[in-house]
Amino acid sequence: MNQFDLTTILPITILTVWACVLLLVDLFIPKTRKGITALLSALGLAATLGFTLSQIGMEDSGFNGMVALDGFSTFVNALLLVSGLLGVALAYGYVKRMGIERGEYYTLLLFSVVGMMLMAQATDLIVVFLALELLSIPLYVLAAFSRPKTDSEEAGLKYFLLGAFSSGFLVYGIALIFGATQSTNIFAIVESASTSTSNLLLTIGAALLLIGFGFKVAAVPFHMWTPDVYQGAPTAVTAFMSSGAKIAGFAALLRVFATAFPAIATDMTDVLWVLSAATMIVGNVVAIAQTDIKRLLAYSSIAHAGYILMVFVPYGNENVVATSVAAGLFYLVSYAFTNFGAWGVVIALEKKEGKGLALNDYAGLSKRHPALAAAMAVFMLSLIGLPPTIGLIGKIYLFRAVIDAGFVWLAIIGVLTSLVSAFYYLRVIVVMYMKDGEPTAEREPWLDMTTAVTALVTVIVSFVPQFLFAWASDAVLKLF
Amino acid sequence: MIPVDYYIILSAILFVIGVLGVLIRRNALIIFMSIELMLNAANLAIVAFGSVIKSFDGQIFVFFVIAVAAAEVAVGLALIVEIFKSKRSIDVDQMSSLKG
Amino acid sequence: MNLSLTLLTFSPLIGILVLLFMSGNNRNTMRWTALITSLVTFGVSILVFTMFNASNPDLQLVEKYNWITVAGWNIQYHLGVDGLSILLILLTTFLTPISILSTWTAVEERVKEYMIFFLLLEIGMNGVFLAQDLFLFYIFWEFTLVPMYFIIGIWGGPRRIYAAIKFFLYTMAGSILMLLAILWLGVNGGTFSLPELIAQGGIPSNIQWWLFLAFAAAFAIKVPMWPLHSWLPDAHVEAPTAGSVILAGVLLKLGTYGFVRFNLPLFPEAAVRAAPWIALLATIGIIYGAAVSYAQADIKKLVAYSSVSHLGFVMLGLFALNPEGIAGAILQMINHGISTGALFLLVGMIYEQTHTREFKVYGGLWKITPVFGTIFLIVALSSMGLPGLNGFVGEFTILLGAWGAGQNGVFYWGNVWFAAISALGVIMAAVYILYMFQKMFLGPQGEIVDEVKKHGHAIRDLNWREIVTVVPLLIFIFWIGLYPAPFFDIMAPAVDKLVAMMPLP
Amino acid sequence: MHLSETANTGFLFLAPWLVFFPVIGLLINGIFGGRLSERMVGAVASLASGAAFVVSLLLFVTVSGSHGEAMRWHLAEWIHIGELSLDWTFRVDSLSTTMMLVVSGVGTLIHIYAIGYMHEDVRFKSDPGRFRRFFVFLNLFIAAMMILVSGDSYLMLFVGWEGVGLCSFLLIGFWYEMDTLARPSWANSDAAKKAFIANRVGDFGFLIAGFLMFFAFGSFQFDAVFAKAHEVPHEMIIAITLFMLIGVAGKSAQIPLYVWLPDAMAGPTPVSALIHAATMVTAGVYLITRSAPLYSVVHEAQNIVALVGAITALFAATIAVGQYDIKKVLAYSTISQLGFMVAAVGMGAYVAGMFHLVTHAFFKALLFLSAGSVILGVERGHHHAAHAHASPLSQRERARARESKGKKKEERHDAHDDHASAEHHEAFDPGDMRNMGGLRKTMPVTFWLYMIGTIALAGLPPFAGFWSKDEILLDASHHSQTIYWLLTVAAFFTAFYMGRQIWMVFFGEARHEAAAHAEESPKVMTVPLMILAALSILGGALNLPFEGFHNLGHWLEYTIGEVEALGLDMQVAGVSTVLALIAILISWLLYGRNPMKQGQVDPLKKGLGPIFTGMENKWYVDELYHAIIVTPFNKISYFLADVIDWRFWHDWFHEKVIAGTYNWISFIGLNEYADQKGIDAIANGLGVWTQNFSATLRKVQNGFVRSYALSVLLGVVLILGYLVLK
Repeated sequence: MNQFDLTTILPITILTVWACVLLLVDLFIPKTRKGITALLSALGLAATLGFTLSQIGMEDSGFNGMVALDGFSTFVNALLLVSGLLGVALAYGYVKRMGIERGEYYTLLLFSVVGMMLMAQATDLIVVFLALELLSIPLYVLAAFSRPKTDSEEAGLKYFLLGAFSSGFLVYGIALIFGATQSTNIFAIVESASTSTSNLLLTIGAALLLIGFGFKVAAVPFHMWTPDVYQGAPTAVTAFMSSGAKIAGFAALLRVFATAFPAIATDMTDVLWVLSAATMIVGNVVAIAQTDIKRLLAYSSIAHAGYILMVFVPYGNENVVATSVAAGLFYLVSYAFTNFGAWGVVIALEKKEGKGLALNDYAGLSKRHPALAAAMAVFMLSLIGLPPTIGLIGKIYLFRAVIDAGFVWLAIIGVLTSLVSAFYYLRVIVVMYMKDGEPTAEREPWLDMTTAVTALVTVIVSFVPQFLFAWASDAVLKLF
Repeated sequence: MIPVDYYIILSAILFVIGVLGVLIRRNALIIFMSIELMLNAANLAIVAFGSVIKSFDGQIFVFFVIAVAAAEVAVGLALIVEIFKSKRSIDVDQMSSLKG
Repeated sequence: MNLSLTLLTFSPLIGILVLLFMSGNNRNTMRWTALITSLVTFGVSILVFTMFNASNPDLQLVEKYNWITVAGWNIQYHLGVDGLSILLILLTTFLTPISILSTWTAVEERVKEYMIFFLLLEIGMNGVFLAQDLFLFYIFWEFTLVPMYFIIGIWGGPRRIYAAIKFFLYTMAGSILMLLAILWLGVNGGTFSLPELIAQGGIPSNIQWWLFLAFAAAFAIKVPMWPLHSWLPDAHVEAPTAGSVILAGVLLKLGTYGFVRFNLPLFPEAAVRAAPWIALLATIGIIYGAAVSYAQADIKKLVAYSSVSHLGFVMLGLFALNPEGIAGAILQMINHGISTGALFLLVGMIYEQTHTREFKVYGGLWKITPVFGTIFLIVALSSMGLPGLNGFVGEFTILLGAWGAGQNGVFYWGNVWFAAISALGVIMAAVYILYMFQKMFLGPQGEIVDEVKKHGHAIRDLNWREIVTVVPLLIFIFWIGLYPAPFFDIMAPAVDKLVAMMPLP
Repeated sequence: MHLSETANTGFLFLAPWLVFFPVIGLLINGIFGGRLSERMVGAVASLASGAAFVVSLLLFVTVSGSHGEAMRWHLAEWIHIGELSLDWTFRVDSLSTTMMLVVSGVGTLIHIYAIGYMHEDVRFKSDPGRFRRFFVFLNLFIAAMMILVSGDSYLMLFVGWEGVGLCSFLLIGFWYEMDTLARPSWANSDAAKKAFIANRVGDFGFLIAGFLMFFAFGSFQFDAVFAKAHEVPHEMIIAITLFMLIGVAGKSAQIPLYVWLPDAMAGPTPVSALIHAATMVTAGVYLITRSAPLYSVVHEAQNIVALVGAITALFAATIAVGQYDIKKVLAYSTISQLGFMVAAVGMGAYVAGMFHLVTHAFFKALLFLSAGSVILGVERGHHHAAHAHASPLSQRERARARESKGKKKEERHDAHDDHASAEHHEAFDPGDMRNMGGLRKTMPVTFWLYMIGTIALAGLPPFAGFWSKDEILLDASHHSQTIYWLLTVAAFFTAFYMGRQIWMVFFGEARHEAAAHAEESPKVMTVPLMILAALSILGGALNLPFEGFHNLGHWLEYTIGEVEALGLDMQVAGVSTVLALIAILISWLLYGRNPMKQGQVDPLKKGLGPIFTGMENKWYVDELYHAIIVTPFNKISYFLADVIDWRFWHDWFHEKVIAGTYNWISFIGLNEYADQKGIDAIANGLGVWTQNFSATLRKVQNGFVRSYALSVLLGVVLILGYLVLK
């Protein structure tokens, strides 16, 4: 271990230390003023974000190739930190309102972010596993944070049991890969894989690995937990979980598969193709029947996982993999902002005792809270993929990559399912704008600000996406 | 010396038993134990593979897994305790209020 | 640096910004703001028109700036106008103030949002007509959906939500396939710039065919071509008056314009191959639309179905692939915009008083509302294609072009039958238009007159605002009917250039 | 323009004013008419039409001065695109000036007549405000008709062609809220619609002819087309001319499209006279004459045209015999006479056709206007009679009420105040000949005018009708015996039904109070009639069948080429005259000797039985068309609209199939099925399959978490299975 090793994980280190300190500091913060903890954690996230951004352009590898610092990780880390910030901002008022304001909330959130960031940097399967658990365990707790509310506890337990179950597969997959390639380092794996002749063990291992990640990103058929957990967990947690865990899961999936398993790409492509298509179809189709906004967004989240999965399909094709991955990264950004915004609106309307979450509770929102309704409309349009939102740009980027790689039918499934998705997203708009009702919404400054910022980003970036495009494509440049 | 395949087969059997345990048992604790079984099956495989290539990597990894599993146990048990407090039951089939 | 087209496209934005910061109570100020904004936009379009050189067949006033040129993208902010689009631009900017004027008293609720959506819609429509980059075009194209969706959904009739969603999903269903085709072109051509892609050409003919279909799917739904018209009656019937006007006047033209602008020059071989099929659908649409119109009990529905028939003519003309047909079709787009727009306006004016669109309660209105009746008659006749009014010029040139195309083998097996059968549409147009006019204005006094009286006010003739709203349309009805030469002159060079690209059999 | 460049253009520059004057007139009346008095409105309209007549005269002078050479005045471009180039060009030659003179001349007279007629008509129907509208439409008609006759291309002709169709629609439906008996009804507007649609059917033929022509000749311009008449394939010209015949049949009311004309009598009488007798309906004849160079090269087409005309002539004449309505008789007579003209031009006897067109315009206008005078007279009598029955008390009351109602009411004719009373209009039809009789005494001027018209129509020498009809018959006798005899028989019927009419209307005793109290019409109406009567008598002088008197023939020669001038054939003339006299004699025997009594059945009915019923019911052609065209069209429309488009396509396909499948899938996709039960079902299936675990797995009913885990496992199995087995 040398100073370079530390540089590679500098932001992670800072955030970890900060989280530990915060855990202690929190003890001295009175119960009624846990907002301070929130502010402190936000401060930590912001500072880390600063360090992360300062690392743009740096390329390094540390701890004997266990972690890497590159454009990709920086990009993902920055996105994760922003997600963390947004998560804190959303939670600030929410936890107070729901009577679950406890300091651990923020600490757990920070630890989870740490896990996610580590995931983006991991180049060794051991670290991947560690990071996965590090991000998951706090989320299990957060999901059950509304205890003694049964829904929340149930969500926590379900998430936990199924999460552990899927990490069982992950670990076993790693074991098989280790057996097949005699290494857990992804660079060593790729070398070993290219020389060996029989890949069955490796293939099975990789498939099991895929299942582990698939669970995290909620790909069909590993998605079953998603709606229940999203519904049961406190909404602020759901918001963070649906973006952060997805980003991290995809980041690891991208790095591991693109780096370690190009040799078995032909086999995996079919699997990924089907996974992606199934995820898009199931997610969107099932979402139609939802009347609970949280479940609706949960299925929407599944569906979007399907879209992102499309970029993995051509991962073995050297010519297009860079574009694909860049497209995936951009889509993650667009999804993160849109998603946080949408959850923000949900939080604004949520009442205690789980009220205010039915779709019909949004009736007449445009009259009572035009700005909130407008923001939600923007998010819905973005999720559909319509101008003038970042969602459209993201989708176009994705589809371009898919078409570029020659998977036209997958693209067709993609666009058709987004047509299906238009139906339920539009229903939200219909209810807000075209039905009468007397909804009440909480207007907390931080919440409003979050919603406003995400809405603005969603719209404005759609006009000037080139900077993000450039960053995303630079980020993946050195990955291969 | 026992060929590595035997270990792998054993670990696979253990793993399947674990999986089936998760699927079949309704007691949260036992499900949890089955998951541990799955992890340990993986550990067995790793150690076996590690011994084949005469590397400590595998054993180190196993330590990590054990540690993580311990952490999971802590969280998991806490969750189960909480559930038990409110439901007076740890039958996972009774935890089905979230659906649809 | 010439920014006139940008100015044209985005000038409604000023009004939107002003409206955004207005308080919710002074509705008249909002209406005036929107009206003035749209008039300013119209002024800008006139300015653009004066800068436009009609004898030049190429794109003019081109603005081309790099927009997204990173990460393998090559997207430009590329606007331009030529003879194919200038008239449609003018139509858009011309109809928008009229539509705004027509909602002066019809929309009393949420005026601010209404006006904002309307101006947004204008931006979208202008953008579609001006964009020369496929990507930019697609963005504007999809964008027009959003405000229209709200306009129908919020201010529409009783089944507005159903209609709005149907409109949205239908249109989107087509356009997403187009998106894939656009991406394919962009990926394989290395650029999204339409002129460059056209210049490159060389798309293998089987791929051309699929791309053509993908584009056609988007446009055909928008047009709407038979049998994809099912959304139209719903949207028209439920939309508020101004929505119907813009929908019929401009939004449907987006589809036909798309065919001219993209399908023909980008995929000439496929276009030639598709010509008989499209002509077949168009012909069916003409006859079917006319027949179905006649059997409607709802005035707006009748007009809506008549659009199916009229746009059948446009499609027939476009795929005649000769100057007469295409120029006639473009002129017919304008005509349909004016005539059908005016019909919807007029229907809206009477609806505002009677709150019903059922034919059976009307009758004998001409006696009570002579001015309204006369104007309605003129508009109806124009829609029917009476020579001397605008509709005839378009329909006649289209039919002539289609006949010529049939004789020259463009329609293959269809020969002149398409034109001949479509000409039957002329008779059928008379049937439904006269039916409409008769049921509303002729015959004994309908029960609605007394019905309205019961509510304390008699049916009145048009007031000055309403007359001011329609008279500009009437002027164009006569102008195009009697002296269409300037209109043809504007489009002729561009049309000739387009026709020259077609590998005709 | 090339023609006019060489010639002295004279007053040619006035050509567009043929159209502009009436348009100015209609604009003045349309926009400011509300503030003008009735007299002013009438004066403006008549002046506008008169100005057009003056222009026609000047153009006539110009054309005469240039020896009949065709001159063209280019006004503006119209449609120039691709190969198509159309202009607004006026063509002034001997044929078009003839038509202009007829149209504007007769038109102006009818305008003047209408001032008087409409003054009363609008009061009988209690809507004085509509006076102005009438003249606006009338001026519009003159304008459209001028475009028709002065157009230099088929397309410009078509503009006028459709324009007059529109005017016809507007004027037939002038009293759109009532039927011919002024009861609230859709009848008049239906008649108007029918006329327009029938015309449109014809226009369809015209359009097709136009397309064929354009691609055969490359132009719509007359000269350009005619120049190539010998180059273009014969079959093509046959097709063009026959499609054109459909147009002619529509406009000139020939079989099979004549059905609209009788209904068109719903319009005010001046309209019937001007549009549906004198001018518009002759447009078809004009069209064929104008297209003479085309028809001349295809004898097959000519024969068909002639045959259509001749059959129409006879067919309509038979129907006219069975009509009771004074205007309906004239309407069928018009169809019949148009048949004569069409037959004539079909045979290539263009001069004869045009000659008959002109004389027919005179005497048929005269007859219609006189009929209008009769109807108004009877109506006046009816009101008079109704008044006489009213009690003196109510009269006084009414007078008081009138005073209080102010000036506007004051203007009304005394007799019409009680118009609204229901019994007043319940059953009385002032146009029904069965209600007339003996009008000779009460309306002497009208009687004599009517007599002149009748004699001219019946074709007795030396009235105008004789000469023109005789010329047609003579041509027919040279051309084809079939056509000759068809026309001769038609001429016989013509004389018969006109005789019947005269006896029924003017002789005998009044069969109704109204007829007994009928009053003569004012001067403003009778004076134009006198002028027309004079023309009906002397019109034959235009083209007498004597050497040196073929004025019209020579005049038209400039345009349509050399036409053989025929002398007077005593045999043909004799036969037709004798037949006409016999017909009148028979009609006297039937109707004159024993005048019909009130409520008496038509004496002819006894003799002819079902044949007369057929005539009376117009041979059931309307019913036939209704059954084979209108009803099926309505049914198909409703079927398409309701069943196919709405219920099948809109509701069933879109709602049930697309949306339904969508919902069904989402329902299946709903956790209830796929996510829970679906997985369970698979789990149960697995349970059966794997006996070892079946017992346990069957107990897995609602183990949700475990279902989810199973789903994960399912994914694992599928993926691994695929990868291993691949």
